[in-house]
Amino acid sequence: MSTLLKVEDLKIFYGSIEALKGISLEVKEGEIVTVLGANGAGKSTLLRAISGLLPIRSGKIKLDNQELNNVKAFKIVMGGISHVPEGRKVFVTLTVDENLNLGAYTRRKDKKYIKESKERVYDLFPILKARRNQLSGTLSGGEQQMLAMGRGLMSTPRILLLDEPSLGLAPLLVKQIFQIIREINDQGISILLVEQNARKALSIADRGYVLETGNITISGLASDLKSNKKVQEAYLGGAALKKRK
Amino acid sequence: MKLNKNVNQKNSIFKNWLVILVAILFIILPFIINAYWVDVLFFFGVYALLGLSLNIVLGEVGLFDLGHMGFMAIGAYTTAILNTTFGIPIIILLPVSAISAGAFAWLVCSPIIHLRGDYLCIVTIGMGEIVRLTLNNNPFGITGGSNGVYGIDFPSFGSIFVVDNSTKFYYYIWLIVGLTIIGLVNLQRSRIGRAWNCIREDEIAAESTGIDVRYYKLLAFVLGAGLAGVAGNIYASKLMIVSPESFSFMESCMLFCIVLIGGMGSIPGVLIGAAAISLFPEVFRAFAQYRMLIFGVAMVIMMIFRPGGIWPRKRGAFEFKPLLMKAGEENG
Amino acid sequence: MKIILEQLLNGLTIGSFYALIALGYSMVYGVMKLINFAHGDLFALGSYLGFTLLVSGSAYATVTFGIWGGMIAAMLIAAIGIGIAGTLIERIAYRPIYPAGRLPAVVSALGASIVIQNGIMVIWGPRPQAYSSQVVPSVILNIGGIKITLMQIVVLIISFILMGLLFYIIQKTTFGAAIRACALDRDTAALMGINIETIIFFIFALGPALGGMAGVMVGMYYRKISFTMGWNYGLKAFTATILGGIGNIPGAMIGGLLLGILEMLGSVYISTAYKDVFVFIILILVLIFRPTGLLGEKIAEKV
Amino acid sequence: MAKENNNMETIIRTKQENEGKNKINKVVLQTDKLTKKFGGLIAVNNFDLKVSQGEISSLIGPNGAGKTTVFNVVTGIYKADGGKVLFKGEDLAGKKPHQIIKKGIARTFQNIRLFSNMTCLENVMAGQHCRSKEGTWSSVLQTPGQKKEELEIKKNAENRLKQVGLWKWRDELAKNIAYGNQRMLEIGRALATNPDLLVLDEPSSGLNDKESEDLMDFLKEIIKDNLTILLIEHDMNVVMGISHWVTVMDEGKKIAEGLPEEVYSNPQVIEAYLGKDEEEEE
Repeated sequence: MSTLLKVEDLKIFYGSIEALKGISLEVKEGEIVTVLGANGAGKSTLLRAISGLLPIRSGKIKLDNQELNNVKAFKIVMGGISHVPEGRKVFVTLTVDENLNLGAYTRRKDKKYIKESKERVYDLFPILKARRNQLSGTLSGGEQQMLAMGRGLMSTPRILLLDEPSLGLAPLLVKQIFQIIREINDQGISILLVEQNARKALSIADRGYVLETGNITISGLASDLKSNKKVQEAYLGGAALKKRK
Repeated sequence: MKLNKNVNQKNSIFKNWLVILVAILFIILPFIINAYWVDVLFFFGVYALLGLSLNIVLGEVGLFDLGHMGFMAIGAYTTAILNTTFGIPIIILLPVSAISAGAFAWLVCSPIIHLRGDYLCIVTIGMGEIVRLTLNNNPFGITGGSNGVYGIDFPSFGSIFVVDNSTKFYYYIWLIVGLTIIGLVNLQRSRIGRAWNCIREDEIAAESTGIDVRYYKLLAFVLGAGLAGVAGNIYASKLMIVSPESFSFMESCMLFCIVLIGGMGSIPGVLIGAAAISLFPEVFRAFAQYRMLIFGVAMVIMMIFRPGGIWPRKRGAFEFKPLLMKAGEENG
Repeated sequence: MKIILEQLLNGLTIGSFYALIALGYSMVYGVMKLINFAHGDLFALGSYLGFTLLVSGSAYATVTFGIWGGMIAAMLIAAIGIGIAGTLIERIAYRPIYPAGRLPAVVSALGASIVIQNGIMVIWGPRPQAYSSQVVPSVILNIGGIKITLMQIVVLIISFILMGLLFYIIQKTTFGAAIRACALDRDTAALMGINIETIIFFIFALGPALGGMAGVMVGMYYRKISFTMGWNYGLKAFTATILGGIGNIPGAMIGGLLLGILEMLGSVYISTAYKDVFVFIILILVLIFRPTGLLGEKIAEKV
Repeated sequence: MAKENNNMETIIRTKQENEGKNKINKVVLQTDKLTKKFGGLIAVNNFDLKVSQGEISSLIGPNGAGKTTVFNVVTGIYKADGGKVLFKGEDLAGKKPHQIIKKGIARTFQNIRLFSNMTCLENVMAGQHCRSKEGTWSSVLQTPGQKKEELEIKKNAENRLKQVGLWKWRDELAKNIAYGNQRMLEIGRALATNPDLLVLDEPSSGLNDKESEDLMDFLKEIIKDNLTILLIEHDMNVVMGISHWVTVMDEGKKIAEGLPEEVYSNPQVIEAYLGKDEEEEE
């Protein structure tokens, strides 16, 4: 498998705050890679930097060995990276259909492509077809998540960046969403998944990284991470409790 | 980060000298320049007073008020009407104008004070326009329509001292401006001024820090309007006539620019802004019809190169020393 | 009854001017959160451009294309010219200031407005200019006892075509959806592959272009234009924008038309002198009860 | 799961916590069936919370659980759609934030909300606003009383600034100091209102390990001053490290509460945080 996306020693600053302190990771063709970490660890920052929304202080981001530093966000989409942002961020006053159309904005002139692409999305998320003329703000949280993912798939990306797809969803829906992520991956789309729901994410991922306050502290195969006590500690603060005792 | 207390203290001493120097300059100016320029400087003073009054609302609290001339109009017409019909002396009408303008502000702003940014902005524009149009329509035959009210007296302190020429008016307005500045500097250095600035910085944080946001916003409007009313009183007695076109939307926009060109919430900034707005057209009089064109270009260039204003307010240690406090009192 | 209908028609005509201008304010505000104070003056500039093409400068457009053809030609040229002027203003007066926040942009916009207004005065002179009746046919039609001028019909038809067209672009096309998406959330819009700069260029060209066309029509309808007209119309149109809910395209149209009708009804039932007072009072009342205008979104700040 | 509904249990629990101190703590803040809706979404659902005097209580739960909404209702930014908030036995319904702070509840925000263009000292002085009273005219005229009060405000603010360790930044604009310092400044501003209850919304987010440790020490120190703390926190190291009592929230409801150890090993909590284990489920 060849490397599709590569991040090398990436540093990102918000003003004077260092949000990412030089992290490196890679996603190979066809892989599901997950980045775990608590709130504020810098997970969303990583994804926003990859899709060109944040200026890069130092380090490199490469897609197929082509550097993405300082490439404008809309060109990165054309390159085959699609980013489903945290909190879904559907365009609430637009209909479901319009949201999906915007997902394929870079190829908006190709009516045939859009039609086919939409069919593919409807296959994955049949509920969207039923709701296609509804304002997306009136959808439930789970439906909005599906719309956001469907919108991200409209451009037929090579790699899909998913930011906390399980956020605020009921357990049953989370299960469904993760199944769909697997299905998307089966279609040959690589996935970089950022999650707080560590167990779920590790159950579908090939490999994983744990991000803590801007640094990658643990990385490895998903199956190894799953049984790693350190991951649990990183999440539930076991270390501090032990120290207190 | 530069953090040197000495620098601040030096700055403070320097500023005091500057203040005294400027004050002396203002006192001797009428002896140097001709009557025409004394008049120009009088109007500079009026603009300065208006700028200071708008600065409370816009600069200190960050509320978009583009109808501020309406408050001045209320003050000016209060003076004009009460003076010409009942013969009440101008000097008594000075506080009356302030109170009527302030009361008007309280009445009209109470229901709309919760509006945000641009919505508040259009409401203040509307308010200013309502005032101007109403005055223009001569309601109950008291405002004289578009001709306005004329025959207003000069301010007089009994029969001893009458403000009746350009030089006297010059000293009169700048005395008021001077007193206003002292009052406003004191306010800036009080919990009131701090509360205003907090609201400007972050309304929700201000409310959660224990500041009654609604009350302090209204207070700013009422005080600002009151000061504008004072300006209206002086303006009316100087011109001896008030008419609606003096209080147009365009004038309100100019006041807005005074505050922003000088620097939001900065008192020296307001003076500089007022000087720019009132002196610029005079200085460029030779360019006749091009002067406003140049003026507009200057505004754009100003904002590109100094978006924070010419003399933005600086904050530091010296700010907290109350203006008239003895040196020994500090640090207790 | 007839008088009411005639007044309604008058109000609708004026209202469609307001609506066309208001669209420019609203589009720019929607995406940039900036009140383009120079917009009213761009409208006035359009009016003067039309005047040059149709009346002075040997009435080039009228001579070449005839009365109606000349009118269409003048409107198209005004649209293009003012569109370019609009984008130029964005480049020169606004773009360098975006990072500094919103307030400096207000001053810069006022500066740009003064420049255009006085530019018009320098070029065309300070006195109001008049259209002669040869350029604009003054035909009064009588439909079922209701008097309506030919010009009024023309204005209404063109305005509604323009508004319909814009409505179609903004509400029905993917490009329009992209504009609305940018207004909602610029970052996420960029993630869709939308080039924000194209959108900014478009709104600063299209808004003023509509205003320029309205300017030509206002000139022909009233037959008299002055260099200060930008402020009066601009203020009214801005009021209409807020009335409808700023940033909302259908809101701007409804706000404009409503404002025109209110103004006319006010002048009939209250008094001509107080019609503007009436309009502003209605605006304030609307905002007291609907703080973000008739069709505006409720803004809930996340804490 | 420790479900606590009566005062007896509170007393027993606090007794355990304050071994030897021989002090019985009373409930200072209590929410009773608190409900808050946004449109159709129920953000907080019949939520009961108790915060005991002199303790650090933590409210935890996954993202979107409704924790911050609870804070916003308690501090008066949102109005409750149902239920009550009782502070020292008094119903806070209909009170505005500035009135609530006067009663003694001060707060900080998830995304630090400072007065960025004011100095650090001014920020803390602003906190004293609700404890001072001089009006407009005395300020304009700078009466002796006003001068005295202003010096008092300044002195108190300086002490608070020293307490949070930011004395040397007193004249620097709040926006110019480091992120960790901004967090502390916000806490200093809240403390300057002389609160009985300090409500902190994710105080450690964005801090590094050292700063988090310092923060924990600081919080442990200030509660000795007869202060109560209610905390929302994602960093479990902080929660487990300093809390006396932990309440867990998910989807607007309380799913567990208890001593930190109890919560740490509670399967429902683990599930809310780590998700259900596939194997266990199937």
